[in-house]
Amino acid sequence: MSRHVFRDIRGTLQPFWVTLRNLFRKPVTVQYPEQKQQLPERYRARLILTRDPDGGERCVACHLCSAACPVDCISMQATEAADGRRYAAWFRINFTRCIFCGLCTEACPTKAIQVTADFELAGRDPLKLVYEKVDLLVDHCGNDNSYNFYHQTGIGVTAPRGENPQETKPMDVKDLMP
Amino acid sequence: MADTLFTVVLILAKLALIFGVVLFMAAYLVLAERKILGRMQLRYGPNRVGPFGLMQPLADVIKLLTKEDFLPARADKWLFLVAPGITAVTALLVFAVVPFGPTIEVFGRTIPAAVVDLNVGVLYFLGVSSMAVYGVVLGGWASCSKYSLLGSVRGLSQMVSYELSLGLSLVPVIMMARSFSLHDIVMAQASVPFLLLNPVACFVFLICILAESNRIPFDLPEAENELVGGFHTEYSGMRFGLFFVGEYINLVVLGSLMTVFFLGGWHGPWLPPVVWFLIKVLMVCGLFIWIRACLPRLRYDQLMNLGWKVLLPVSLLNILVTGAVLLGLGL
Amino acid sequence: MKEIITTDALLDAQQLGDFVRHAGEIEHPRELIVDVLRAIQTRYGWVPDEGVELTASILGLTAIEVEEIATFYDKIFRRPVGRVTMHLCDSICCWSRGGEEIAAHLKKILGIEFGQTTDDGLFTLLPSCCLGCCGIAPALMIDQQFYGPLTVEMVDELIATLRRERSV
Amino acid sequence: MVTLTIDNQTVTVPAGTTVLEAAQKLGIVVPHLCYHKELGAVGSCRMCAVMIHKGTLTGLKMSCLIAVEEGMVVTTTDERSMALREQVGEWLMLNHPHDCPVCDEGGECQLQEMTIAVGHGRRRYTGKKHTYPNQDLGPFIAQEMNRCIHCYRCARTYKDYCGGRDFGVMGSRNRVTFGRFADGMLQSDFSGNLIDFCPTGVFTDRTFRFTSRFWDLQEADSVCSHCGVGCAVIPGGRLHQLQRVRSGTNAAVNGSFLCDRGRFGFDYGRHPERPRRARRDGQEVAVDVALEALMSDARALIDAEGPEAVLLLGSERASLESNWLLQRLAKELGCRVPVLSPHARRHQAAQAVAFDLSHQLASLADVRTADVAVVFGVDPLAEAPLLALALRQIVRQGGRVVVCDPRPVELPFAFEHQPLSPLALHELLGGGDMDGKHLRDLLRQAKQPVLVAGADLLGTAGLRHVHSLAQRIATDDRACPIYPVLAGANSFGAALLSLPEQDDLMTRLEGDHVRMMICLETDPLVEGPDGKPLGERLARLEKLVVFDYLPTAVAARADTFIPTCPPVEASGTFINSEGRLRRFERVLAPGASLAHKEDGAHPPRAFFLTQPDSEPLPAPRLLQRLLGGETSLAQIQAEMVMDRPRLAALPQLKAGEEGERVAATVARALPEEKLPEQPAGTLQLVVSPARYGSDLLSRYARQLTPRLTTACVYLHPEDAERHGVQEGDRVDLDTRFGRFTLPLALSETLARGCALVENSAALPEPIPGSGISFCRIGRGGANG
Repeated sequence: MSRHVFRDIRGTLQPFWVTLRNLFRKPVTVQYPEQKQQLPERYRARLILTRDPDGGERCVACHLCSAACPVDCISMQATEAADGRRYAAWFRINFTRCIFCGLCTEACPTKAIQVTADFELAGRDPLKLVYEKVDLLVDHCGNDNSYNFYHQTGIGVTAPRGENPQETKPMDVKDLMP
Repeated sequence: MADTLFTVVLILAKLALIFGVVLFMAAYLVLAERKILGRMQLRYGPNRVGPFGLMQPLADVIKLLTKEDFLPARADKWLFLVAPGITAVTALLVFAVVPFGPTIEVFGRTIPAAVVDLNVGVLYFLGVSSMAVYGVVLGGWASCSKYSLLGSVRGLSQMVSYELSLGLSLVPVIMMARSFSLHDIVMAQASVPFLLLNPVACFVFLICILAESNRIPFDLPEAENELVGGFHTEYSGMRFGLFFVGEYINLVVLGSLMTVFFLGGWHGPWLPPVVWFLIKVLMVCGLFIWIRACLPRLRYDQLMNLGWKVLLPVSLLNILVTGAVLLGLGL
Repeated sequence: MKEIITTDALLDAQQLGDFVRHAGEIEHPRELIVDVLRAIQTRYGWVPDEGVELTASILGLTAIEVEEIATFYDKIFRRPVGRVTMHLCDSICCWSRGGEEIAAHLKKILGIEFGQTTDDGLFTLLPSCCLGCCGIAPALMIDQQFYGPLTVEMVDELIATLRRERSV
Repeated sequence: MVTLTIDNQTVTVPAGTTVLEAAQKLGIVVPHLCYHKELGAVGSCRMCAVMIHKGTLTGLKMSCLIAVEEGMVVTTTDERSMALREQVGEWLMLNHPHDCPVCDEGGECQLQEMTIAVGHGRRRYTGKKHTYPNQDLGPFIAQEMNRCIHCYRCARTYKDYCGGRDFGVMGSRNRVTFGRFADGMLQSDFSGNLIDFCPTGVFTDRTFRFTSRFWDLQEADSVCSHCGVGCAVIPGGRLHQLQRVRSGTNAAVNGSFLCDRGRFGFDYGRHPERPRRARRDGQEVAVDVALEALMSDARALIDAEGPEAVLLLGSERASLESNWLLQRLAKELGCRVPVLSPHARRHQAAQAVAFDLSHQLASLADVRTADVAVVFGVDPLAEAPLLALALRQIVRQGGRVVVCDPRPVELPFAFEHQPLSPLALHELLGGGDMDGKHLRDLLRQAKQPVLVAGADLLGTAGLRHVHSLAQRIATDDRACPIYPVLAGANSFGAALLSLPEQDDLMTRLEGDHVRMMICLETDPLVEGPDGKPLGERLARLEKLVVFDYLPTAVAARADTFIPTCPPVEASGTFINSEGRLRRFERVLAPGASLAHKEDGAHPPRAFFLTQPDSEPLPAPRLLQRLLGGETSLAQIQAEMVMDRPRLAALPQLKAGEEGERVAATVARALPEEKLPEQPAGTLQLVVSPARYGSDLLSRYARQLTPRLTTACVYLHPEDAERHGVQEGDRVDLDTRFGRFTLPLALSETLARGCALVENSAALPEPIPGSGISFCRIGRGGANG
């Protein structure tokens, strides 16, 4: 015990010196609304719905983001377009609940839902933070401008059946070839 | 008749003055604490309300007043409502005996610069300040919440642990001043403050009032990160505000007592006595804030150990030594 | 506009009567499916959808029950073919004895790939797994008649003969 | 029993069990795709490989094909079998489009599960994927052939088990395709089972297309209420909307199968005109206000006019609890006991089943395992579709099925049809002529004979004849149980609760004693045979109170209407035809649907403390409020058991389980029916329920519209010739239900001397099960 007495006394007194010294230093605080901070590149904040390189909505309303969401802030309804494309009739994210964990973006098989660095989501009316599809949908591909889900799966939506890369022409059972 | 009336008016006036000054000080101590802590942690602290955040206390009061006054479903209603008041009122009551300046002559009367100059002021202080823990205990118990109850139990045993040393640390002061009157104690320090004459008693007293004020490193009854606020977990709005303001009034009061007992009260060169008094009080308060910025919270058993195994023997020994010295000096 | 195919174009009255009668006599009319389809193929050249439906109605089956058989066998044609359908064996014996050269040569002189029909509608070239004629490998089957062992010259000669005989 | 070791655990199973099933019993998951417990094993997917260390055959084997042996030692997690399974999983996924995000099967896909179970996670094959064209298989089933893994389960389900003949396997090699000869609606009445049985997303529910994910659905075990079979179903819904029904499993009743009527006909509860608010004299009122008013009205009338003044009418659609509480209400009010069905004859026949036949009831599982079934007076596909499926299994196992019925019965298997007119059928059962003798021999030689009796056509007398026939056939070592076919989901239950003194509806309404009538979840105008006279009588009532969840004709005429909940929105109990208590649990709370599939029509942003349109309450709850004091369903059931000891199993009943049979009891005295004399120049009228749109629920299920048929009258060609009418003519049919002008259709397999009409939405007046009656037929328009 005696070995530590001086160390302990020093340990008790040292903070007084540190805090006293800090008292006369310049604070590191960024005065937020007047000064803005440079955010890290991969900052996770407000979610968006991106589009395919060809302009179509990427979201196929597969419900995987809402399943992955730990706070249940995403809800949607899938529907079918005339060409068989599955898309969201409505898509809602409740940003009053969202904790910006980014699990939805990891779950998204079509890279539709992506995060942005826009964190300024405070407001007095909670309903204004309930975003509908029209508020979420953007006009760009986000951070991947090459991926197109419908080109990877042969269900014949953006291209006729069997016309996508990595697909053969549809089988014809009546074909002459054995 | 006129005499009595005059006394009453005088007391009321002093009460009003002290009320005003103490509450004002408590309010701005909160701000000062937040600013100082902020700067010590390389932050600004509140700076949005008014110039340099000076209107922050007002904003806090408005916020607390307009918040919902929440009563837990199974709380003991009356005790729950009364408890915060006990804390705030007892803290204020102590101030009744604190002399903040020398006696003054008004209309040919000698008026003590305290609400009353009790000849048993020390006992009064010890008695009333012990009452403050009732606020903590009753508030925590009446909330009917686990956290609150744990907080109040801690508060109670904490009081038992340090109250003894607190009283004993004052015995040398009384012995040296030969009076229980705070006025006399200050007068006894006209030349040399007791801090220098008996630093051990002063140190014990400082530790005890830290505990008394429920502040870091002895804020076990609150312990936000273990007990979620402890005894005041269930309080909201102005009732929480009363607990809060009580704590800071306590700070001012204890600072004043520290000044009175050990720092020589209003005595000092050049400046008027009241200013000296204020400066000393604020310095003590500043020390409290500084300590808060520097020390971690003690563990519960450490507090008990300190109270019973260190402070108590030390203060007893100190009494013995002081008595011996006084006897030896033949004073 | 889809051409309407009459029953008469698929089977003659005699065959039709025989099949209907025979189907009534046997316990499992299913066993006649291949016979009826082959009869249709012989008369019409290949089996159109109407042929499948006709077979089904003769045998008291549903169209899909006939279609299951019709699409299973590669010697029953569910697509139009040329007048001469050549099945070139592509199994191991024929391959090891030069089947690939024969195939390349046939493709070259006919100007078609496997599965295609010449523009004049005469030849259809199809691969076939083992024709069971390893003794005459590489082998070719035309109208249930086998040719082999083939050489490039034989092929030229055969095609020339067929062109002469089967041209309309 | 055989004991073997699987993965160091020993298990004892009956001989003949496969290793896969034994492993399942231990809770060990052996991945499999082509095996299904209803369809058995074919060993084509090669996924269920396990290592057999000790046994006749050792090495890597397909666990679905190997029968257990005593002392067998099997491991499922050894390196070789795991490696093989992973490779097989990878092969199966070579051509899979990986389009799970847009596939409705996603989340409840066996292929997904099994791919993960075998540990295949990363696609290594870089070659091109095969694609296939799709077919339009009609409004119920969507096809996406690219997802196919060629396990043949669809063909085994549709063709082999269900006997559908318009679906098959085409092509060979890597072209194998499953589908129809040409686009078009699948014709089988069991086509929906493709959805449940396809282990991947080739066949998905088109009515449920892109609606919800499996994990978002609120599901509960329920009972189908379209007919008396009482199949286990699992309805699922989201956003306050019932969105689909899939088949539950009940080994004693439906196995894992469901007919299309039950599967796709669930949307009656979300009919746009479904009444959801209480109404009194044309004004919307709060439910409690309406209940209070109705109670005081009833009390006042009974005080003034005696116990006859108020008539309570229960139903075969309402749960056991509802009907029983209705009887309690009668006691409370001091009026006469309720009539529990608007269809007197049907109700009596059901009583004959519930009392006389109660010792000898067969379950559908008994039918499936029988070797001879003789069906009297049932058209299974119309009256009890799952019965047809059960009968098919007899034929598949080499047994025989004989159907004695006037209708041109079609069944998905080969059977012997004896087209007997209703009178001839009664005669056969009563006296027993040559045909009867032949049948008796067949039944006597059978190892496990079973009789099927249609309550609608046979009536009480016919059922009693079938009963005595069964008793004559049965010997000490083999029983001859009877499977009765009742019409309503709870016909048996209503009959069981019925009291001998209750009388029938029209008798009670004779005279002018009845001033007020309370109908519980029934429309006596179309569910009973006396529509027209009853309608006139109802108009003379002072008060007509209707509790229902359908926009029925009688609900429109009610002075006081109180909304109730369909079975998916309530919990309760039905007793199915075979006397089996079946519990159903609430799936959804009632309320306005929030589901919108139109662009931008998102759910409301405003927040409500109570769900709009959630006023309807389950009928038992409403009746309890009338009785004063709500208790739990369990409490009601406990009281019911005290009252009716036959229901002893009621409190232990759990939804999703097989269900318990009610206790047998002694026969009840029922009025004897006399066979009427046939007037000269008439035909016997046969009224059959249409396959779709006959039961009231399917009539309000708009999804079934594509399956509805047009009304026509069927005659045997000989009878048509005799009456000088031809196929397609519009003929006049003069019946006890009124005069109808309908197109004529001819049927060779219809019994001679009969005219057949189908009760359906298009022709709701003739009611099946109304006894033998006669009709005259004439050329349409001849009389102007």
